[in-house]
Amino acid sequence: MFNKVLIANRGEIAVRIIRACRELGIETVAVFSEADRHALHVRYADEAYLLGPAPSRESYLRMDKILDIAKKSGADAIHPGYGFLAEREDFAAACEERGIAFIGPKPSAIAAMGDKMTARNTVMAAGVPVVPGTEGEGALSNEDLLAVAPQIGFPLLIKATAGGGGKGMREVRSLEEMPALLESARREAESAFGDGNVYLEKLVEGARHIEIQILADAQGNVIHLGERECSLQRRHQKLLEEALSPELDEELRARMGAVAVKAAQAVNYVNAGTIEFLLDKEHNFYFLEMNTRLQVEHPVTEMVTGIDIVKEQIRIARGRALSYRQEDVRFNGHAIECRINAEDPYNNFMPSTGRITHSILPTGPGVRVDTGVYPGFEITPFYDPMIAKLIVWGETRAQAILRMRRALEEYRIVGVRTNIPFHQTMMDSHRFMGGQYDTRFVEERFSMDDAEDNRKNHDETAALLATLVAHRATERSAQIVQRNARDTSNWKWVGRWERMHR
Amino acid sequence: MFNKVLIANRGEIAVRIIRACRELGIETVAVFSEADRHALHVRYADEAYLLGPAPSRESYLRMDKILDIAKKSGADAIHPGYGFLAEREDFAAACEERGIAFIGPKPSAIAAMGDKMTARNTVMAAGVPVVPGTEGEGALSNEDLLAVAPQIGFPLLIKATAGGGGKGMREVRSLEEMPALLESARREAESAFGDGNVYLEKLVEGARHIEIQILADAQGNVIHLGERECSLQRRHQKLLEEALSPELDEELRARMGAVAVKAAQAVNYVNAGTIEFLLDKEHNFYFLEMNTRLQVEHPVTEMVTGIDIVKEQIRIARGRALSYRQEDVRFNGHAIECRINAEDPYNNFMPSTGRITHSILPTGPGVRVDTGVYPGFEITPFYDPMIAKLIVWGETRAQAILRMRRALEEYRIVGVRTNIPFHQTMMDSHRFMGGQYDTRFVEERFSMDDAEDNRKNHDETAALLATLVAHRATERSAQIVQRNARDTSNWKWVGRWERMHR
Amino acid sequence: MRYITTVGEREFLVEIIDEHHVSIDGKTYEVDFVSVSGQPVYSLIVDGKSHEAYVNESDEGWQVLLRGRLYPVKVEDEREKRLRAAAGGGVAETGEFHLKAPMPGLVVAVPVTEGQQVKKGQVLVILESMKMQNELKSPRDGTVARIRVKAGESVEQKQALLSVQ
Amino acid sequence: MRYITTVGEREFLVEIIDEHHVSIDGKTYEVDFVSVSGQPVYSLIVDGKSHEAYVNESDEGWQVLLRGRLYPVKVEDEREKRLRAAAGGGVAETGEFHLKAPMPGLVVAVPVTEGQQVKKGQVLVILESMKMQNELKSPRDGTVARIRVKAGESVEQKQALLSVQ
Repeated sequence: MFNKVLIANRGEIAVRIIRACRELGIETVAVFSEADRHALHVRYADEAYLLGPAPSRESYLRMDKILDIAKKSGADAIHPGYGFLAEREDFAAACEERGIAFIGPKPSAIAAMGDKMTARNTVMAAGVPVVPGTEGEGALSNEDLLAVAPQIGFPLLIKATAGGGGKGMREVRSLEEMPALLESARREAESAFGDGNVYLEKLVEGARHIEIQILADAQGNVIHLGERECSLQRRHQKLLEEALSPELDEELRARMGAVAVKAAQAVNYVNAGTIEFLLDKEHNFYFLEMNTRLQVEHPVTEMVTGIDIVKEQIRIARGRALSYRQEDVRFNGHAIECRINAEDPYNNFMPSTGRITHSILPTGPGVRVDTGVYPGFEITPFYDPMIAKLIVWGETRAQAILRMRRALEEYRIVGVRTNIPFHQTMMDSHRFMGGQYDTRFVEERFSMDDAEDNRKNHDETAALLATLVAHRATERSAQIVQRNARDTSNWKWVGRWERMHR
Repeated sequence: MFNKVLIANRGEIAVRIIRACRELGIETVAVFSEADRHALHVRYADEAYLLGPAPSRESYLRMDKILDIAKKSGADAIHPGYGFLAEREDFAAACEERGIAFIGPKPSAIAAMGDKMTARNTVMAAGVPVVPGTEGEGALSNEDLLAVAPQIGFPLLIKATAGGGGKGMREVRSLEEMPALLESARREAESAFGDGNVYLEKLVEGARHIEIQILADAQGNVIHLGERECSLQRRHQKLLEEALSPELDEELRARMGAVAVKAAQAVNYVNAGTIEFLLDKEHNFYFLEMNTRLQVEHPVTEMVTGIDIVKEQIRIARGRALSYRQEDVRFNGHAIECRINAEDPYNNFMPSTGRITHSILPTGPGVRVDTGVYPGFEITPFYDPMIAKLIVWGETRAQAILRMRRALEEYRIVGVRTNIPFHQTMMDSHRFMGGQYDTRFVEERFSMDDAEDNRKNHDETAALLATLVAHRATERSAQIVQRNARDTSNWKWVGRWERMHR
Repeated sequence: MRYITTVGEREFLVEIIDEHHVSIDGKTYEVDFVSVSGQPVYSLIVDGKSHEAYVNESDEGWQVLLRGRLYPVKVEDEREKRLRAAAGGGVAETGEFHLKAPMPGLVVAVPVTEGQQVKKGQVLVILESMKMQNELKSPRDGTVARIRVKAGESVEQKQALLSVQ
Repeated sequence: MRYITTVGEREFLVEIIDEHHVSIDGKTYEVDFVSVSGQPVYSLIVDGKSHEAYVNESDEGWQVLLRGRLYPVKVEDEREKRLRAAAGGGVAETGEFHLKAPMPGLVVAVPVTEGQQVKKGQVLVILESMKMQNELKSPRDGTVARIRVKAGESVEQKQALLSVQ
């Protein structure tokens, strides 16, 4: 049992974890970089300690400092969130050594699943199907990879051995372009994970990205909470997730769930984790990887099952048995999550930084927003561009889409550009509405002009708005000129200025 | 069937109804007073029309103008929300005459339940128990009321015949104080409802205020959605509601639900409505009144049943049968609503007006906020002080209380005072936690200092905060003096000022 | 800079040493103190503990709203403290009390007349605002003087309504 | 005041008659136009229809984000319109192009050298921001000139990186 949890993360997920702790009566310790003094997780936590300068490797990746703070503050558990140190076995091991509960799996399970080769071999041995590739063959040189590529066949993917989140990932269509892509993949992997090793994997075309949420306790109980549909991605970054998937039926869900449980058991997994699968058009599915941590998109599963995954993580880490058996898990309605990123969908999704000057959150029935930002907060270039997650629940998928539409329309964020218009366009896309999409949909068959035909054109209103704003700006500057012309005496100005500032 | 709904209301409830319409693909028409041009319901609706000056009787109570706007805009239905015209049979009748669907009951049902005497006689005839009093005896003079009072016995209540929401209500402990109280009750009733008639009712001591939500369709189906516990009131204004009540068991719920259905059937009720009961310590219950409209506190029922009451209202008004049978209604977990009012809990709950300069909403799992305000919006003295409803859901009542605590702690509203600290104190009250309260609890056995003993004292931190702020203010004014002293040339100032404003 | 800070009955000696150090009653703390979004909301980290509060100035001093509780605080430097001690302190119970409108609204009734004797707690004015009738009461015994409003009048916040002598 | 306002291919003649009346292509509308909370967010009611949009000025004119769609708009008065017509319009395809950093970040690589011939779409600079590597590409064919940054350097938003002639 523990009573004080250090959250080794920032942003919305740090806030999410603080909330769970607070609702369990557990004290919370935040850590923060110099860029995050004003962040919500610092404001909401019971305690807060500075880690260092803004760059992650000088702050949120500083294991040593985080462990020192845990000691100093008397925190007896650490929740790593996602990203940063969440999948570092050495960090989990260091916690264990110091008698601090790591709210996540054992180091051995992180290690087994973190190294994609080991993960692949482990689950294959347990009878779980995998995608053809070189993952099981260790750190190959460029030469070796170029030699083996034709045997796997094109198209194929280069992936970072230490990776996740699409970083260091490259798609290869032919042998000629492969050397350059290998270089850039290794460079990105090195920069993101400090490990430039990569492997090759067959690209399953027309595939859906389906992941199964699992929960496992130290008593050996393992259950799954159904799937999440995560196929809507851009540059291998997820943009929108759903639970459940419009593609799965109950039989396939049960089958994939059972395989996921088997994969988790293969590494004696404890705590929350996610098994990612590729599902092809014929409903064959292949193990991709296991995320040995809480996922960004866990709320959609929470919305359809009513299970609070973070609270369950804490419960498991406290050594207690799961609150639910597999037969207690029931699915109710449909949930969708839109990741709200500070980026400009009209300018190639370029990250957008700046101060949020104004914000109105969508609220009301069936709407949940998980966010770490607020009006006055500055979005810096140092961290992930995801500033909020907008999650809605509906009795049916159609109702969830309609609700998401109204929530997106209500959402106001001023000061940075966001990808809200992207999601609005997606909600109007017939293919999305029909549930007919795969992992290539966003990049290959979707454009921001896609929904043109379905949507009313407001050219005239746009003309009117721009003209009114422009006119007002002209009027204002004209007034200033006039005022300056009138006031010939500078001394008058001084008097006025002083009165204003008294 | 209709496709465009006019919402004859303002504030959070107008926003709530616009959301339901939008999620059903129905167009919306807002109406607004001069004070509400910037209100959220005006911004969110598809169309918006000015009614008139700020005072309600010149705007939101102007039936004629509202009906004209319905005609002009082509709205084929009107949702009245709560308050204003919601329980005016003449308004419902006027809609009917013009072929506009009134999203609510028939004028005859409003009339039967709106006049408390008729309501009482009607439900008594249907076998529903009522509180002893003069309600059934018509508009009595002060003389008659003073004569009959001793027969009912003290304490008793003076209530407005046309009333609701505690307006025109007075508690009488003895015959001597009764004449003055009759005067002030009549004055308030006259001002609030344009009708100064009052009646007397026995005061049931130690009573809980329990209300049953019912839904009835035009096909004759009537179901109930369980109860709401509304005993936490101040000056007869509800402050906090729960679903379900910690006091009821399944048997009593079924019994009260059946009586509520019977009361609704007695007036051929159609659409959503609420039957209010007093429940005494021995679990005897008495019909109080029927609210023939949507209630402020409907979200707690939505949270525990998963039923969207506003969407169901629209469905019923469109002539369709209920989506649920009684046996489909299942209760899951517990919900609490705190009404967030712009009033100062440390100054006798005085209304507080002003511009909201900053706001952070609590969000995350199990939290819903229904509000019509946002940063930059001005709270005027013209309307109800309720600016938001904070609703939480938990698997159990205890979890809902813990979640409400964290949500209240997160909520920031700057610019007006709010009663959030009142709710925070309530969440820390042992009696509230134990579910041991009645309608007199807030006024007689609760104070803002109540939770003193349970809560950590932060005197030192408060001292530090005030000193730091005071010190900073002193420093700032000192700097201004210094700066003025340094800058001897006024011309320098002008140059600087101009550079700043270029 | 040294301050004598009073919270309820408790008095603290607070010294602002520099931007990041403060001592209270001789004990030194490391502080990290910022205002949030330029609002009267302040985030304070003291030796790792994170606090957030609304801090507002009122007629009677400072009001700190912290974790759902209001702390009225007086902050004085040593000079002010001495001055107050010399004056004897305490609000004069005998001077004139000016009743001001606590919010904008409509005067519903003024149930007193000039020259009338009133008791502490007696209703002086009924003011309607936000659909509620609010009774404004006398803070002490006295005589009503200079009634400046009448029923039916709209008043602004802080507008003088009447006095009690 | 009369304006020629262009949205995509469509041109509108907009006249601001007074604070509450505007005509478009000769048809007069009643308008109620306000900015929300002093932000570049505007609420417009035109003959009862309620619209809300973000309106921002950009290098190329105005951007109106309305109901999830971005409308690039040009607003010119008659004098400006004539001037532009005289100049011939259109962005010169032959002048110098200055690549500026679209956001603050870290230069990961500059895979071109001064004097090098580049094609339209070729990567000029890789800039890391928010943990993403962003490829900044050439908008047209040309020759690289004046590279002002190198790998490992931090750059501010709008900082000049290099030119293409």
